[in-house]
Amino acid sequence: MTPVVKDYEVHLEMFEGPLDLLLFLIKKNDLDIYDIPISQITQEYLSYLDLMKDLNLEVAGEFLVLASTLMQIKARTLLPSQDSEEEGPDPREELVAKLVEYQKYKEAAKFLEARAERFKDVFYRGSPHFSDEEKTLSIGVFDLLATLREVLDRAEEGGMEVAGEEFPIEDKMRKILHLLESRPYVFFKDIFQDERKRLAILTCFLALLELIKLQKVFARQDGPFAEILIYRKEAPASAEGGIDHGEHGTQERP
Amino acid sequence: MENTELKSVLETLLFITDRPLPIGQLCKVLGESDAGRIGSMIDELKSDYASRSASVQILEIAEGFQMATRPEHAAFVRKLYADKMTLKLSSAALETLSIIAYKQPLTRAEIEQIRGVEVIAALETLLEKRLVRVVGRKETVGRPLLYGTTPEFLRHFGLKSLSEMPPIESFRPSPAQDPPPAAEPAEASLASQNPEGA
Amino acid sequence: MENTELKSVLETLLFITDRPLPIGQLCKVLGESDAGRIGSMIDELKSDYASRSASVQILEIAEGFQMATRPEHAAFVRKLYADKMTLKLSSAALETLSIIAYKQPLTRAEIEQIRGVEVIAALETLLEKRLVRVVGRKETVGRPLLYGTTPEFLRHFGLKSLSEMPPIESFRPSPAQDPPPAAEPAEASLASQNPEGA
Repeated sequence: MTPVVKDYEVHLEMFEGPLDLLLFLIKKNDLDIYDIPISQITQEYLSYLDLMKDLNLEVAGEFLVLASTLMQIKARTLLPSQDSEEEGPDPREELVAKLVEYQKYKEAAKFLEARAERFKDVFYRGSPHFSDEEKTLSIGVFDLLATLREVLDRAEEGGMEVAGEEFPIEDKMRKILHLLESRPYVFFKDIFQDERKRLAILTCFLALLELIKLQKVFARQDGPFAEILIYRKEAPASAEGGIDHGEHGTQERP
Repeated sequence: MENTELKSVLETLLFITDRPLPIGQLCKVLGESDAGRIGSMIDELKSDYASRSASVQILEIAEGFQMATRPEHAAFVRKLYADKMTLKLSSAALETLSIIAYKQPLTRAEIEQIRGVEVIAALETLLEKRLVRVVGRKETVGRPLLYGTTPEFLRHFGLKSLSEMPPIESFRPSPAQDPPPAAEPAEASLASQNPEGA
Repeated sequence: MENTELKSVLETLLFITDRPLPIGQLCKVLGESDAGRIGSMIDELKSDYASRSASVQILEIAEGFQMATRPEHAAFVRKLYADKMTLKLSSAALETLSIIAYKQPLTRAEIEQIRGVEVIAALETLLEKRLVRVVGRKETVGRPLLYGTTPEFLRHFGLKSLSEMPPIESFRPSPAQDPPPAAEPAEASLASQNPEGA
C-alpha cells in the first residue's frame, strides 16, 4: 500500500524501535508486562504501524519483524495447547524476557537523567562546551502518535475524502503559527480543531513536525501521558557577554 | 617534600587539570609513594577551601580529584559561555548509554540486541560527546569494536566510580504494577560531597 | 551586587575560563556597569591570593584576566602533561584525518565511502585528541553529524591555515602505483594520551 501522505519531505528522526512501542503501549494501557493480553496488544501495535506508514515515516524493518512475532504468538494462543516442548522456545517467553531486560535499561536511563540534572550546575575546567545543542523532542514519538490517533478517531470517517483534494503542508504550517500568534502555547489537539478529513489531519501533523524540526515551535508534556502542549519558540535572547564558541567547539589544552 | 610545599603543588595540579586526577597519578607526578599522605593533604585543602568559603571546591569525582565551581554561580558561568554548557541527551542516547554503562565492554550489535533497533546515530553522539569510547575489539568474526564509558561519563553524571550506579536488577519491573524502584540509592554520599545540593 | 558576592562570582569566572577575560566582558556577564569597581575587586582578589601564598595567581594578560599557575611549580605541571604532549596516530587515523582535512565538512558515511572501511574507531581517536570536531549536521535524512578539523589540528601539523595544505591533486598516484591497503586502527595511542592510563 502506498502511504496516504506522499511527496512531503518531512522526516521524523525515529530512534525508537519496536520494543519501545510495545513498552509504550503496555504502560499506556496499564498492563502487566508479565501478562500481556496478546490480541489487544497486537491489534494496537499494528494500528500504530499503519499510522506510521500513512505518515510516510521511515519504519525500520525491526518493526515488521516484531509484528510477525506478535502474530505468531497470537496464533499459538488460539491453538489448543500441545506438547510445547517439541516446538522449541516459547516466543512469548522470549518476548517478555526481552521487554523486561530492555525496561531495566530504560529505568536506568531515567536514573542517569536525574543525576545529570543534579550535577548540571557544577563546572570543571575542561568541561566540554556544546556548540550544537542536541536536538531532542522533549516528548516521545509514540506520545505524539497516540494523540494523533485519538484525533483521527474523533474525526469523520474517510468516506468524505474528495479525490485529488490537496492540503498543502505550507498552509497548515501557517495555520499553526497563526494559532500561536496571540498566545504562548496551544494544546496539541487544538491544532486539529477544525479539521475533519483524515488527510488534512495527517498533513497538519506533518506540518507540526516540520515546525519542530525548523525549531519554530516545540512540544512539551508534563508527565507521562499528560496533555501535550505546543509552544512558540522565542527567538533566542542575544547572548550578551557570552564567549562565541562558534569556531571553538573544542577547547585548547595546555 | 615538606607538607606546605606538597599542598601547594597539589593545589596547582588540581587547578590546572582538565580531567579528574586519580591519587595514583598524583603520587607519580609528585614523586611521593605514600598515597595516604596525598589523601590527607587533599582533605586539608578541601577544608581550607570550605573554611574561607572559596567560590571553587575540590571534588572527588570520576575516580579522581578535580576543582569545580559551586552551583550557586552557575547562572554566571552559563552566561559567560552563552548557555553552551548544558548537554541534553535524547532518551535514545540515554538508553544506549545506560546499556553501555552496565554491560561494557560490548559491541554495537549487542546494544542493538537489547534496544531492538539500530543505535549507530545515538552511539555517534555519545562518542562525539566523549561519554563513550572504543575500548578494543571483540575477538569474534569481523572483530567488531567494543564500547565502554569514559571518565567524562562519570564526571557528567556526578559519579565517583561505576560502582556508584545502582545494581541493574534494582530496575527490574515488578510483576504487579508497583512504581519503579527509587532511583537514587547513592544519595547520601553525594550530598556530603556536594554540600550545597545542586 | 554586593562586594563579597561580586568577588566570589569574579573568582568563579576567572577560574573557569579557558581564555583571558577582558573587563568589558566581565561587566556584561556580571551585569555591572562600573568597570572601575570590577577592576578594584580583581585587585582585591589578587592580593587575597598573594597574601595567603596561594599556588594559583590572577594574571592580567594582553586582553584580559585569567587564573594561572605560578612558575615555581612548572616542573610538576609539565610532568602531568608529559604523556599528553606526545601524539602518535595510527595510519588509519592519519588517513581519516587527511580525508576530513581536505573534504570538510563531511559525514562519517562519506568518510567511509572514501576509505571503504568503518572509520568510527579512527574518528573517535581524532575527536579524543581534539584534531577533529563536529561542525554541524547535514540537512538530510537522519541529520548526520558533519566533521571538520580544529585549530589544534593546524597547530599540531604546524599549519597557519588550511590553505597551506598542498592541493589534493598533487597527491594523485601514478597509474602503476597501487594504494596501500587500509590499515587496522591501532588502539595503542589511547592509553598513552590518557594521563591516568585508565
